[in-house]
Amino acid sequence: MAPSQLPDLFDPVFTLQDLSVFYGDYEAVRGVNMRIAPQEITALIGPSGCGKSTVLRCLNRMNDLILDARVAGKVTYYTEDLYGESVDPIEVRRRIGMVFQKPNPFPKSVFDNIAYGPRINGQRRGLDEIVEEALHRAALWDEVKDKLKQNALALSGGQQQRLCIARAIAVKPDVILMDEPCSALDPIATTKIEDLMQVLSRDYTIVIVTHNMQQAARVSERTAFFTAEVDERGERHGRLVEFDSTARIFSNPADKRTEGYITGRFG
Amino acid sequence: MAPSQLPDLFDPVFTLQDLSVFYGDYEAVRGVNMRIAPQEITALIGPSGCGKSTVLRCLNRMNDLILDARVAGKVTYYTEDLYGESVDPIEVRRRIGMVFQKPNPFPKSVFDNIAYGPRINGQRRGLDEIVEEALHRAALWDEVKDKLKQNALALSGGQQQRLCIARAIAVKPDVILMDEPCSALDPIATTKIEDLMQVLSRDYTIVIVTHNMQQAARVSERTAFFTAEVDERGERHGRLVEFDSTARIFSNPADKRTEGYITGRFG
Amino acid sequence: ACGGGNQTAAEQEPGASQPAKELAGDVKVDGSSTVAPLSTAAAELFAEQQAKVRVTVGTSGTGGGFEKFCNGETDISNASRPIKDEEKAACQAKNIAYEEFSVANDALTVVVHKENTWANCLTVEQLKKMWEPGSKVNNWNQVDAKFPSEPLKLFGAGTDSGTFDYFTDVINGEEGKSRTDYSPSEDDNVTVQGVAGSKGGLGYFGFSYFEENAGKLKAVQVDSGDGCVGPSVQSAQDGTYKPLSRPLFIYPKAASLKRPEVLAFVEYYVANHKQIAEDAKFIPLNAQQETELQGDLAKLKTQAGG
Amino acid sequence: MSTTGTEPSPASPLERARSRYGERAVQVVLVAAALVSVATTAGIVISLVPPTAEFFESVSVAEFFTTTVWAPLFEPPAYGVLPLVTATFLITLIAVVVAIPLGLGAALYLSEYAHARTRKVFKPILEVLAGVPTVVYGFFALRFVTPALQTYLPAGLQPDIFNAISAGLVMGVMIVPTVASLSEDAMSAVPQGLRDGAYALGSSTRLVAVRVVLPAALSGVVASFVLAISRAIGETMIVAIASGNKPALSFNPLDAMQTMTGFIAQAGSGDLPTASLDYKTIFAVGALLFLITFAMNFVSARLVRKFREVYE
Amino acid sequence: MTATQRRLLVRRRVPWGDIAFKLVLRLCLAVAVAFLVTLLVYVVYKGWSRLDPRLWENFPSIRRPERAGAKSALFGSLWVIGMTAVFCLPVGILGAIYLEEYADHRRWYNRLIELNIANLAAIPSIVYGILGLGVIARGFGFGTTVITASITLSLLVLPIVIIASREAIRAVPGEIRNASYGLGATKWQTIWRQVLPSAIPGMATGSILALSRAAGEAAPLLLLGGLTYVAYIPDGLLSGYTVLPIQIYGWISQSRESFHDLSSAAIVLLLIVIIAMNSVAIYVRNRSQKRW
Ligand SMILES: Nc1ncnc2c1ncn2[C@@H]1O[C@H](COP(=O)(O)OP(=O)(O)OP(=O)(O)O)[C@@H](O)[C@H]1O
Ligand SMILES: Nc1ncnc2c1ncn2[C@@H]1O[C@H](COP(=O)(O)OP(=O)(O)OP(=O)(O)O)[C@@H](O)[C@H]1O
Ligand SMILES: [Mg+2]
Ligand SMILES: [Mg+2]
Ligand SMILES: O=P([O-])([O-])[O-]
Repeated sequence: MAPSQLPDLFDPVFTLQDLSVFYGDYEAVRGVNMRIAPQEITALIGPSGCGKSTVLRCLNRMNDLILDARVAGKVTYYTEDLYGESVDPIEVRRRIGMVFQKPNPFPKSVFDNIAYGPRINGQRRGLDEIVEEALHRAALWDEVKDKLKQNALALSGGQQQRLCIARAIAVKPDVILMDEPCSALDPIATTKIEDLMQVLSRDYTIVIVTHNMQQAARVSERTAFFTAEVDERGERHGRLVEFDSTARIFSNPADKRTEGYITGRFG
Repeated sequence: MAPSQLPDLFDPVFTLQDLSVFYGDYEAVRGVNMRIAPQEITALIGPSGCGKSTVLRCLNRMNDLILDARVAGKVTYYTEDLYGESVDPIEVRRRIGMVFQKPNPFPKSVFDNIAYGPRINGQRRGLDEIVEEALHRAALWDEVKDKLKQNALALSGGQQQRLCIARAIAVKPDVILMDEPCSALDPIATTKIEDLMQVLSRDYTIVIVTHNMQQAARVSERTAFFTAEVDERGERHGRLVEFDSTARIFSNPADKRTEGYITGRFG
Repeated sequence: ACGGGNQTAAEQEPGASQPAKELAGDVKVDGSSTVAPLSTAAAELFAEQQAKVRVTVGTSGTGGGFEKFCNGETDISNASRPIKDEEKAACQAKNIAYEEFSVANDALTVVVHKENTWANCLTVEQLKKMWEPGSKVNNWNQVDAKFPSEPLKLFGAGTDSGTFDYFTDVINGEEGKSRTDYSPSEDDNVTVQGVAGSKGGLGYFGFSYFEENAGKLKAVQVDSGDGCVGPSVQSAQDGTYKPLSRPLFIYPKAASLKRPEVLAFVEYYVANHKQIAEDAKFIPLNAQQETELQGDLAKLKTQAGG
Repeated sequence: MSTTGTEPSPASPLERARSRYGERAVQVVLVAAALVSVATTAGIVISLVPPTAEFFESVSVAEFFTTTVWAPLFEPPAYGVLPLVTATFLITLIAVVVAIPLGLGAALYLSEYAHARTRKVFKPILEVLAGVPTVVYGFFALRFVTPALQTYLPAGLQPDIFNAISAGLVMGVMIVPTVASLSEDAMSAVPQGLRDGAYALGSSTRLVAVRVVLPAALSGVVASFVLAISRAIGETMIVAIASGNKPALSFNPLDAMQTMTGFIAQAGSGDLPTASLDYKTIFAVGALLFLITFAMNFVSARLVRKFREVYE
Repeated sequence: MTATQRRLLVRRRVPWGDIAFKLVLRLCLAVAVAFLVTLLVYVVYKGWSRLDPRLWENFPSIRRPERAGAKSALFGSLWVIGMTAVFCLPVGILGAIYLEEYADHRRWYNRLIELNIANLAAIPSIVYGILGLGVIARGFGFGTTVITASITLSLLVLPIVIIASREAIRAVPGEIRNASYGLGATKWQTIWRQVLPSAIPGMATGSILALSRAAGEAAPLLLLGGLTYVAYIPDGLLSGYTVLPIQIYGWISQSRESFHDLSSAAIVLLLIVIIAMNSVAIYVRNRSQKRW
């Protein structure tokens, strides 16, 4: 794809330049260029296996944890090369939080879940306030304020997912990445999370992967559409097809493939 | 449901009278009445959990293998009570073959897979012919005739599923039950299996469970629509809503719920 | 229970005791661990002539051996002391008749660590001080004020052994009485290792074990009132090594001697006792004992022949 | 169904074609096989209980459990089992002090740090360590470890030739694989999602291992400890060879001592008169050992079950 | 803003704690492996002079250690292990089949059997020796013979065989069973023709490991008359015997140094047998991992 068709309306938080990701010899994602705006929700959509999660994991170097994963091209965070020599991936992940598809609270108390991040950063005091604030922001405080000592696994799925968001917020990140955060949830819980995302996007830059187009349409300002293309040697590679304002993508996409996918004729 | 709305156009192979199935205390399927015609394809459709598989398993007593499953009501096979005292479930299953959702070839050669049924019935000679005939009928002969000694797990998914059908045919059953036989397959393989079903239905009575309405519409002569209803105590039970010719079910269903399901507004 | 290879007895011709003849069958020997090397040596030598006769030698201790023997489980019992009255009674109760052969001599040897420079000769009194029941002696200087301060580590025979019975009898004055806080073992080799590994160690066992390990251990002379005498072939044979020299025995079961392979083994044992004793580093019989043994053997032969 | 005359099929009725006595017979054989394990337990109980009961007719329970001299084979005999019990626990303690850090460290390394390839190499190596016969460990303790300790430890701390410390150290290494392998299983069972969650909050691998994986796997890890401890308690050959057979109420690991298993091996290989009290003593000690390990197993089974419940 | 951002992504301090932690963990593994290596090197070094055909061609001798060998122990071990396999593998595998395929786990007696097997797995081996002594050697009157030793060791490793076999059976997918039943197979036909063939690699792995455990066991045999001078190869179930671990124990307890070298050599022999058995097990396991 040629550089983003979007006019340069923002100081990007992330700039992806010709990003390719390999798992061993397999090039899962090829040549992605995009810019992600601050304090907005950016959605990544596309058929299964097109590399949405892979791209998302590049943004906070979670890919480092996959043994044979390798990144080519450049990812810039504000002005800094995210994969630069002196960059500490642990510091990266502290600044760029992540929420996963399946809620994954630690098998500890609600309080300890939220306090985990501040604690590993050496914070010992003021934890009560941090926990309360994070829970407030995650719209969970009222539901759990009486069960802070209770095991987090006893919460409902939607509550667990909001707990995971609160846990991410508690370390005061700049960015929150979410990989299909609602796909394990029922519709009511999903609505709550979507509302929460809207609220959070006032303060945080949010990037979300979703396979639910309605969700992307509902919550995001910008949408990137990925697909998997088969190259001359028969290998499938994830490609960024189109990246534009969500309104445009869903009403008047530039690319035939996007249109086909949106209208359900493709993928 | 009241006795079938269908006129008695056939000598039924199976007659289900007030069939209920329990798993322990839970009544998964309640009061089903239906008749299944010979040399035809009957499709069972309905939302997930409505008891399609459960009903299908009643027809060859596979339910016997589930520890706490229990059947009430009556299932007649031609004139014989399928659950009668002196009936041998093993004999039943020999007569009424079954093909499962996920292709499940034995980890043996193609030949041994097909020959398994005849062998356990004590047949030692003429296996070559039986295997060849079954593979011909399952439209697989041309593809595997050179790999009869090869491990069946090396076949493609669609080939494996046809192998399973050939394996079922090799014991010369009267009836073939199929539980979502294409849901693990790609569209091309699915088409092949559907064509095969059409051919087989000239000789065999076929009952198929599918969650793919198009498939039911394409292949079956009669369709039974099941749904799960919540009773006064809040428990869900599978019920037969409507059983009619496929054409009628898909064009002009008698029941609102059927119509809702068919048109995608329900379930 | 399993009567040690009776099954093959029937196949043998009666009276076949010539070594020239190929014999087969099992001979079960058990009992004293002191005598075991002697019987094992006999078995090894015998095997060179009769490869098909399978001799097993267990080491249950003299007491344990007699228990099995009188239970009919073994053919020959090794003993480092004569059979006791209650053991005789036990054998009688099971109708087990037997012969007694004295096959070698032993000099119970008291050993100390190689670097022990002070204990060259110990009196029976001093030994008793160390070993009597309730003894609290745990340093050499408590044995004799002239000895240096060195923790005393005692190693000795296990309670089921004839060695233990004999040692406690002659040193502590009553059979079976001993202090209990030492490392006992049915297996005298453990004592060798223990003493060799502890500077203040002291232990006792049969002469052959000392002979085999003379490089690692030092034997102590014993003074029973007539001056210090060390263990040796000479002193054991002439009876000057007192009170710790003793004869060693084997007890073949009369019924087993009807089996040619057992008879052949016993005859071989007796006939070659001198070579066997030397080979196993034991002290051969003295002239008088040897005459007695020849007499016993003659008696046995006439029995077997008749 | 109105007509029966025009029936197209069932050629033969659905009745049993052949009698299947074989199936029945097979089932009987299978049940019998499964019952062998029950018979084993019954056999153990039957072989332990009567002699133990007879033992306690001659020796009071109070003497057995409260007096401190163990000399059952001497004149006069003394039946205070405490020295054996304390020796057993002392040696087990030494073993555990060695095995738990090593085993846990190895498990954490293999589960959180090591590459798949490394794990593939080292797990079998640890299994070899578990497969080495215990006589070999005993030999190594007596012939290598003890002389090494005697040589390299400062004077005053030098162990006797037979001692508890070498036996305990070597036994510790012997049970490392038990701890490592079961703990590693428990750690691998911790869902990857938990690790991802922790990493995404900026944890280092160490923090993930210590704060997330270890607590989540804790009951499995503890179960591995319990199993390792019961193996140490029941281990015989190492102590029989290397710790000396001297029953002494001592807490000094440099001394020789005798454990419960050591006593059984020593007294049992002497083949005592069947009817004697000495013989029954073996069974009394055996029964005590059985009870102790049975209790340990029970605890560990509980822990394992609890650990399973967390993720299932 | 940009400047501070930049600093924030950079490692602020050297993570000594993390580095040290990783080193310590690696050290733990290294210590265990180093111990194993030391042990192997030590026994090979000690036994080197005696690692020659004398070891397996000669019978033991206490007169001439330089001529002594472990022939009777080696063959005794083969006998005892062979008979252990004959006794315990069928029983273990059949018992596992019962528990996995037939037993209704809601029944208390089946749960009792399972609990019982788990408990048996952790009972000290010397207690099995007591069982063998009290019930098999004396109770059944088999005395101290190959059959007593084999039965005792069979019971000792039976839980291992059962547990491993059950896992192997459980790993066979239910679909395979359904397919077989769907074709009109009886239960036993399904088990015999489908489940068992697929479970064999897993069962083999568990069984080999169990037998290698039995091959190294000495403690229970101490109570069963293993410590005896035996200079012949057993010729039947009622024959006397000795086995390698016991022979090693016997030689270790000898005082002459030459016997210690001999015991090291015999240890090497035993380790070769056991490591070979383990390797076969690991090989079978690795080879059969990805079936479905
Ligand atoms: N750890 C991995 N090792 C190897 N290949 C991987 C790995 N993770 C993902 N892949 C491959 O990379 C491609 C992209 O995967 P990715 O998970 O990013 O897709 P996705 O768009 O998130 O799909 P989905 O919607 O199913 O989550 C896929 O072909 C996948 O099989
Ligand atoms: N073995 C079982 N034990 C207990 N409950 C069962 C069992 N099998 C099925 N059920 C329950 O019975 C109900 C009907 O299940 P069934 O599998 O027949 O549904 P289905 O119509 O085939 O659904 P799907 O389309 O998801 O396959 C469900 O509520 C299910 O949870
Ligand atoms: Mg994804
Ligand atoms: Mg279904
Ligand atoms: O083994 P003993 O000779 O001392 O009985």
